[in-house]
Amino acid sequence: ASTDATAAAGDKKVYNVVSLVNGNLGDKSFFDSAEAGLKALQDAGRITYKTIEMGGTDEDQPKWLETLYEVAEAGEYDLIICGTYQMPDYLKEVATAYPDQKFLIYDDTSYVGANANVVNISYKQNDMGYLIGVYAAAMTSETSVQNMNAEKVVGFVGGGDFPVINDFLIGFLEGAKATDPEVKVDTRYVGSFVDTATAKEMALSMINDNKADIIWGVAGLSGNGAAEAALETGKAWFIGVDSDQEQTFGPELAGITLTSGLKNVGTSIIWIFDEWDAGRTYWGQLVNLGLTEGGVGIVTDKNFANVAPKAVQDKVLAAEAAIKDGTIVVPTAIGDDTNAVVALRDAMQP
Amino acid sequence: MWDQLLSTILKEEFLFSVIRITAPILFAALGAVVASKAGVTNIGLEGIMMISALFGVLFSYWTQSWLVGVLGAMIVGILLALMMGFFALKLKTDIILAGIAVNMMGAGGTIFLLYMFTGMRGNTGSLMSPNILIPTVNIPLIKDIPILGDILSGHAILTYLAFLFVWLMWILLYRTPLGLNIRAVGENANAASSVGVSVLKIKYIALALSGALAGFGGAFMSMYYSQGWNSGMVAGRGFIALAAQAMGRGEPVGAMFSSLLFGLAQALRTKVSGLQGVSSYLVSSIPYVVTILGLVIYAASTIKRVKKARAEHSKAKA
Amino acid sequence: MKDKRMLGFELVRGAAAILLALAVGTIFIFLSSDEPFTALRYLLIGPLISIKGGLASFNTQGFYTILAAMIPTIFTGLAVCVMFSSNQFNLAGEGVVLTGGFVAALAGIYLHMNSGLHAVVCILIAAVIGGIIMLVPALLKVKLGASEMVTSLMLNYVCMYIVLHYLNFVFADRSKGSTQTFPFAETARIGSLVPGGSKLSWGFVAALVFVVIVALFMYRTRWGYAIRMIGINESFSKYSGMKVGGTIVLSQVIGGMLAGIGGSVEVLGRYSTFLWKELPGYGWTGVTIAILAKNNPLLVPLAAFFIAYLNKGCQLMATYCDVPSEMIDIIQAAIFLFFAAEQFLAGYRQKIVVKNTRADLAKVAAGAEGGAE
Amino acid sequence: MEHNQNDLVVQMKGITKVYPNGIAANQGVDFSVRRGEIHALMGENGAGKSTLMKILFGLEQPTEGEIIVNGAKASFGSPTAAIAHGIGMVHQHFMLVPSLTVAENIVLGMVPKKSGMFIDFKKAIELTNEYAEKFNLAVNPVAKVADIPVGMKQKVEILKALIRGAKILILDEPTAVLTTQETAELFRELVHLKEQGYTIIFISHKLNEIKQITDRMTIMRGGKSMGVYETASITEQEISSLMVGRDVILDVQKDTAVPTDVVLRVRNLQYTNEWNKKMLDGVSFDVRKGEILGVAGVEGNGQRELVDMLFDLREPDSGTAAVNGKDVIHASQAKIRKLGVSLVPEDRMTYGIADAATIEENIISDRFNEKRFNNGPLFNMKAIHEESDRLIKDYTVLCKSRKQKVKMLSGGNIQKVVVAREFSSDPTLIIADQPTRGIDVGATEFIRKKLVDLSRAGTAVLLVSADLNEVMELSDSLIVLYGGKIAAYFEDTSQLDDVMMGEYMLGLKKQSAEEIGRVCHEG
Ligand SMILES: Nc1ncnc2c1ncn2[C@@H]1O[C@H](COP(=O)(O)OP(=O)(O)OP(=O)(O)O)[C@@H](O)[C@H]1O
Ligand SMILES: Nc1ncnc2c1ncn2[C@@H]1O[C@H](COP(=O)(O)OP(=O)(O)OP(=O)(O)O)[C@@H](O)[C@H]1O
Ligand SMILES: [Mg+2]
Ligand SMILES: [Mg+2]
Repeated sequence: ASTDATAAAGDKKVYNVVSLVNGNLGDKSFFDSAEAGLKALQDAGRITYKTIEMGGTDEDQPKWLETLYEVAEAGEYDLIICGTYQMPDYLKEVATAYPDQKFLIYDDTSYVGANANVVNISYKQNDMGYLIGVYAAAMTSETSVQNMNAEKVVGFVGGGDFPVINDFLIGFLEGAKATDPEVKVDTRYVGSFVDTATAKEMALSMINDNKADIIWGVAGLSGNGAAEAALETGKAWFIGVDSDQEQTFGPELAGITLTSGLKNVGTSIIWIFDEWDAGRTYWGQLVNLGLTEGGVGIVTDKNFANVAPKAVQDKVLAAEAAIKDGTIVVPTAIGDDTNAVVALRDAMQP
Repeated sequence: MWDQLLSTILKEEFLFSVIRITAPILFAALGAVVASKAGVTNIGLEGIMMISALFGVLFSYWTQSWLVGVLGAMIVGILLALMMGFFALKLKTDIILAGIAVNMMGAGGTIFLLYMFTGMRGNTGSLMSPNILIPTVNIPLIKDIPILGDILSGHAILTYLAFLFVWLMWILLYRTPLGLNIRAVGENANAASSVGVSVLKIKYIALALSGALAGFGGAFMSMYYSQGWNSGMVAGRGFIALAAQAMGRGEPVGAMFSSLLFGLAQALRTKVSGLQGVSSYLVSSIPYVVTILGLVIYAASTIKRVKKARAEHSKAKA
Repeated sequence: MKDKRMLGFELVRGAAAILLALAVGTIFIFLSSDEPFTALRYLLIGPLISIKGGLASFNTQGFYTILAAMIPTIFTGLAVCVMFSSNQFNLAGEGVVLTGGFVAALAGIYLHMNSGLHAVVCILIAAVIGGIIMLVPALLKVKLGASEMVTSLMLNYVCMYIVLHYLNFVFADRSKGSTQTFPFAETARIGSLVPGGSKLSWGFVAALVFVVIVALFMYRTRWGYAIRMIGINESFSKYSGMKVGGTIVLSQVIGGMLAGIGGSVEVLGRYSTFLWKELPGYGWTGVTIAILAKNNPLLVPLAAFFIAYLNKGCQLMATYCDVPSEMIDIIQAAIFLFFAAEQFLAGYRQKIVVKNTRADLAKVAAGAEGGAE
Repeated sequence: MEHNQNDLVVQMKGITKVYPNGIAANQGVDFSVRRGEIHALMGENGAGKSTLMKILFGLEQPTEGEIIVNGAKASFGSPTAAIAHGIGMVHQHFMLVPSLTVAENIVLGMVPKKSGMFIDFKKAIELTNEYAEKFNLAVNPVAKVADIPVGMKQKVEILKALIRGAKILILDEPTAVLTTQETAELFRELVHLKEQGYTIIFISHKLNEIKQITDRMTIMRGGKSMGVYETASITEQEISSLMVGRDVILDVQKDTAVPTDVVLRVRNLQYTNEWNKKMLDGVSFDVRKGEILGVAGVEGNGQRELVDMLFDLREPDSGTAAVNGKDVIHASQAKIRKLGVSLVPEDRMTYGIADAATIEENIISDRFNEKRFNNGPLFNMKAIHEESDRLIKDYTVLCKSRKQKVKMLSGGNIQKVVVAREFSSDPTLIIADQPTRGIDVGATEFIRKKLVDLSRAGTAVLLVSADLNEVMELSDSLIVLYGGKIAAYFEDTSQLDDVMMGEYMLGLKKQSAEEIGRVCHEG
C-alpha cells in the first residue's frame, strides 16, 4: 500500500468524492450543474465520484443527516460534497463529529466557517439578479423589439417567499430601479417549485392585467409555466435561471427566452479542485463566488446578442463591470434582518 | 388596491381562466363521482392524473400526435384504475390504501418510469412541442358574441369535453341501464347481485370510467396547461376533485359547480397575489379556505332548508 | 386454538405478500440495474445487516435509524387509529403534525423553563393546538354533516400555508438562507438515547408509552369503548344512550392531540430549529400504518417498524446501487397493495379453515360416540 | 294431475358449507323438491336454512356437494346462473335499492331499452304493472322504495323473481314482516302460483303457516337435515320437537296483572310524515306499572312512528309523552334511558347491536358508564365479565364465549343479546317492538316468558307486535291502531278473538271515544 501511495504522490492525486443531493437530479439547475462538474472532473481523470440522491421532501430530511453520518463514517472519501441552504445545520453536526473528514457545501452562505474541515461556496445570486434587472428594465420599453410594449412593467415569478429566492429578487429590483425608476416589477410566488400550471396562471395575469412583457422565472420547474404563458400570449419574453434555459428548452420556448441568470455550481466545484491541486485550499472559509470568479453570470450569446439593442447590451455589460470593480454593491436578502426586500418589492409592485 | 383587484376580475380573461383552471379538476371530480356512485372512494385520482399526464406526453412525443397522447393518457388511467380495482375488489385491499399506493406511484414512480423510458430526470423537458399540444378551438357563433365569446370561445378541446362530460355523466347515470346498475351497486350491492347484476363487473366499469376521466385530467395538465410533464405537477388537484365530488353531493352537476367554485377561488388567488403587500402564503390558502367555507355554507343551508321545510310543514298542519 | 392456527396462516400470508411485492420490485430492479442482486440485498437485509469485506455484522446505527424513523409515525398511526375508530375518515394528521411541530418549536424558542419541564410544556402546547385544529373537521361533521374527509384534506393545506406565513414573516431567523426559526432552547430539546445521526431520542420511549396508553384508552375505558362502538354502528350507540356527537368530537380531538404530540416530538427530538416547509408526510404514513394495524394501537409499532424498515432498505439500495431512489415508491406501493390484500391467498386460507373445522367436527363426533358407549 | 309427482325439480346432495369464519352451516345436507309443490324448509335460527338456499341461488358456493336442477347437474357461480335455470329468491332481508323506484328495482339487471342504449322508463312501468296485475301483487311502480311500506317491499321482491321467469321460487321468511291480511293474501297468491305449476320453497318459523300451505317439509337442525315429511301427516308438536329436539309449550302462562301507577303517559300525539301522510292522529294512552299494554294493528298504521316518538327517533308535530311525569318527547335517548326506559327495537341489526363488536361489548352498551363497571378512568373488567357471563347464561345465548363477535351469531341469538341487555337494566318501562320477529320457537318462548316475568315484577311494558297471536296472548290490555288513531281499547284481553280484532284492525269497526278514553287512567 505504501508504494501505491508514493506512486500516487508523484502524479496528481485522484480524489474519491461523494456528492449528496438533497433532492433529485434532473432539476436542470444546481444539482445537475454540480453533477456536470463532477462528471467533467471524472472524465478528466481527476476524481472518482458517487452521487447519492437523498430526496428533497421534508419527509426525506431525516435521511440527509443519516446519510451524512454514513458517508463520513465510511471514511472512504477525500471529499464529501453537499449543497443548498437546507444542509448547513446537519453538516455542522457531522463535520464536528468527524474533524478529519473534508467537506464542501455549495450554494449556502450561512455556514460561514464554523469548522476547519469544511469549505463553503456561495454564489452571489443578488449580483446576477441585478444584471437581469438592468436588462429587463432596459428592454421593457424597447417597443422596436418584437412583443415589447411601451408599458414599463416586468414580472418576477418566484418559487416561494423566502430568503434565497428573495436574494435573486432584491438584485432584480435594484437593477431595474437603477436603470429606470419608473419600472414596475410584478412579483408573485407560486408556493411550489413544481406547480407549472399555477405559475402559468400567474404569468398570464401579469401579462394580461399588468402588461408585463418580460418575466423572470425563479421557481424551478414552475418557471417553465411562466415561459409557456409568455409563448402562448405572444406578448412577452421569458428569462431563465440557474442554467442556460435557451439550451434546455425546445426551440419555441428558447425563441422567447431573452437570457438566463446562471449559477455555475459545476464550474465552482471544478475551480475548487483546480485551486486544491494548485495548493490553495479554503478549509474553514466561505468562498463567495460572484461574477468575477464565474460563480454566477448571465447568458450573453444567443438571444441576448441577437435581440437586445446594442444600447441595452451595453447597459448590462456596464453594470457587470461596475459590480466587478465594486462601484455597485448589490444588497442581499440573506441574513437581512430589516427585510428590506419586502418594502422594495411592495413599492415596485404595479 | 381593491379597485385594482376589481378591475382585473371584471375582465373576460378572468372568467376565461376560471374555466381553464376548472377543467382538469372537473375531469377528476367526475371520475370521483362515477366511482363513488358505484360505492368506491377513488382516492388515487391524484396519482392516476400524475401518471397519465406523463404517458400523455410520452405517447404524443412517440407518435407526434396529440390525439394519440390523450388516448394513451386515458388508457393508462383506465389501466391504473383497473389495477386498483383488482386489488380492492378482488384481493380486498382497503381501497384507501390502494389509492394511497397509486398516489405513491404517481409521486416517485413517475420519475422512475420517465427515467426508464427516456433517461430523463424530473421532467420531460422539450419532448412536448407546441405542435403536439392539445389544440384550442374557436366556437363559430359564440366567438363573435361580445364578452361571452371571449369567455367561452378559444378553450382547449379537452376543456369543452370536460363540461360535455358533465352532461354525458348525468345521462349515463340516470338514463342508461349501466348507470342504473352503477347506482344500484353503489347503494346496495346485495340487491344488485341478487338480480344477477355482476357487482364486480360494474365496479370495474365504474372504476375504469373514473380512471379514464382522471386520465383526461392528467393529459390536460401536461399537454395543454403545461407543455410537458414534471414531477409533482398535478399539485393536489386530484384531492381537490374529491372535495368537489363531496361538495357536489356526488352528483355530476353538483361536482361541476363545486369545481367551478374552486376554479374561481384559484383564479382569485392568482389575481390577489399580484396586489401589494399580501402574504403569498395566506393568498395561497384561499382556494382551500373557500372550499371549506363552501362546504360549510352548503351543509348549513341544507340543514336550514330541512328545518325550514319541517317548520312550514308543521305550520301548515296547525 | 383455532385462532392460533389462523395466526400461522396470517404469518405465511404476510410473508407471501411481501415476497410477491418484492418480486414486482425485482422486475423493476432488473430492468434498471446492472447489479440487481446487490440491490436486492441492500433492500432486504441492508437495514440491519451491514456487510463489509465479506463480513456480516449487525448494523447498529441502521437499527437506531429505523427506530428513530418510527417515532413520528407511531404517533400519527395512533392518531389515525383513534380517529378512524369512530368511523371518521379524518386525514388532517398531516396539517396537525406540521402545526404541532411549529408551535412546539416556538414554545421551545420563546418560553424559558427548566430542562425537562420545558420540553413537556412544548409538547403539551402542541397537543392542545392539535386538538383544537381537529375540532374543525369534527364540529363541521357533527354539527353540519360536512364530510370530514374533504374538510380535513383541505385543512391540511390551510394549516401549511398559515404555518409558512408565520414562519416566514414573523419567526424566521433571517441570518439563514433557508427559512427556519431560531434554534430552540437546550431545555426544550428531547435528548438522544444514542449518539450519532440516527436521532433516536427519548421520543421513542414516549411513543411506546403512548402505544400502551392509547391501547388502554381504547380497550379499557368508557370513552374508548364508546368511540369504538360508534365506529361500528352509530345508530346503535345513539340508541344505547351514548353521546355520539360529543364522542366523535372527542375521538378527533384525541387524534389531533396525538398527531400534534408526534409533530412536536419529532421536531424537538430530531432538529434544533423548525425547518419544515411543506406537509411532512407523516400523516399519510399514519394512515397506512393504522390500516396495516387494523386500527389496533398495539399493532401500530409493528406496522411502523415495517414501514421504517422498508424505507431504510429502499434508501440503502438507492444509495449504494444504481437503482434510482424513486424505485422506492413503486416497491412500497406494491408491498402495500399485497400486504393489505385481505383476499390474497384466500383460497388457501379457506382450505385451512375447512380442514380445521372438519377436524373439530370429527373430534366432537368422536367425543359424542365415546360418551355414548 | 298432469305432472309427475316424483319429478324432482331440485336436488341438492351432500351439501356442506364452511364459512370463512369456520362455521359449518351445512353438513352433508340432502334436499329435494318436487315440481309444483310448496315445500317448507324449517329449523331454528342458525340451522342453516338461509345458507342452503343461498347456495341454491348461487350467492354462496358450497364447500362440497352437488346441485341437480331439472335432472341436470348444475353449478351456480352466481345468481345469474341460478336465474337462468329459473330459480328466483326472495331474501330474508330485503335486497332492494332504496333510492330507486319500484319499477327500477324490479327491472334492475334486465332493463328495457330504447334507442339501443337508454332506459325505457315507460316500458319498465308497464312491465311492472303487467306483472303486478297478472300475479295480483299491487305495487306503485313510480314510488321510491325508500318510501314504501314493508308489505309492498315484499311484493316487489316477489315480482322481481317472477319477472325474471323464475319457476322455482325460494321465499326466505317472507311473512316475518307481513300482517295477517297480507300474509293471507300472499298465501292465496302462492297457492295460485302453485296451481300454475310454480315450485315454491318456503322458509318460515310459523308453524301454523307451514301447516296451512305447504305440501311437504324438510326440517333442519344444527346444519343437518332431520328428514322430509308430508305436511298433512305431521303435527305441530312433532315439527317443533324435530326442530329443537324437545317439546315446546307455545302458551305462555301468566297471572292476572295488578296494574298500579301510570308510568308512561301519552297525550294527543300528532305526526305527519315527510309525504304529508298523517301517521298519528291524537293518540293518547297510559301504560301502568305491572301491566303489559299491547299495540295491535296492521303494520303501517302508526306503530313504528309511535315507538320512534317515544324513543327520540322522530319528533311529533304536537302532543306530549312523559315517563313518571318527565317529558320524553324532547329528551335525548341518553336521557330517556336515564328515566328507566328500555327498547327492544324492531330493526335489531341497525339499532340493537354493533355487529363487529363482541357479545360482551354489546351487552354493556347502555350501562358501561355506571360506577360499578368503572375503576376511576379504567373499566372494571372483572365486573364487566361477570355481568356479561351472567346475562349470556341467564338468557341462554348460544355462543363460544363473551368474546365472540355478535355478527357470528344467528338471528335468534342476536335478539337474545339485545333482550338480555334491555331486560336486565332494571327498567321502569320496556318498549318491546316486534320482540320475536323472525326468530325461532325456542327463543320466542323464552323472550315472551321473560317479558311476562318482568311485568309481573312491576315493570310497565308497551308491546308492539304485528303477530296477532303474540299481542293477544301476552298483553293484559290492548289498543288497536288504525290509520294513526286508536280504534279500540280492550281492558281485558282474555275474551278477545281474532275475528273481532281483525275488524278493528281493518277499520271496519271503531269503538266510541268514551270507550277508547278508558285507556287514559286519569286521576
Ligand atoms: N356469511 C356468513 N358468514 C359466516 N357465517 C355465517 C354466514 N351466514 C351464516 N352464517 C352462520 O351459519 C349458520 C347458519 O346460518 P343460516 O343463516 O343458514 O341459518 P338459518 O337457518 O337461516 O337461520 P335463521 O332462521 O336465523 O335465518 C349460523 O351459525 C350463522 O351464524
Ligand atoms: N359475513 C358474515 N360473517 C359472519 N356472520 C355473518 C355474516 N353474514 C351473516 N352473518 C350472520 O349469519 C347469520 C345468518 O344470517 P342470515 O342472513 O341467514 O339471517 P339471520 O339474521 O340469521 O336470520 P334470522 O333473522 O331468521 O335469525 C346472521 O346472524 C348474520 O349476522
Ligand atoms: Mg413594456
Ligand atoms: Mg335465515
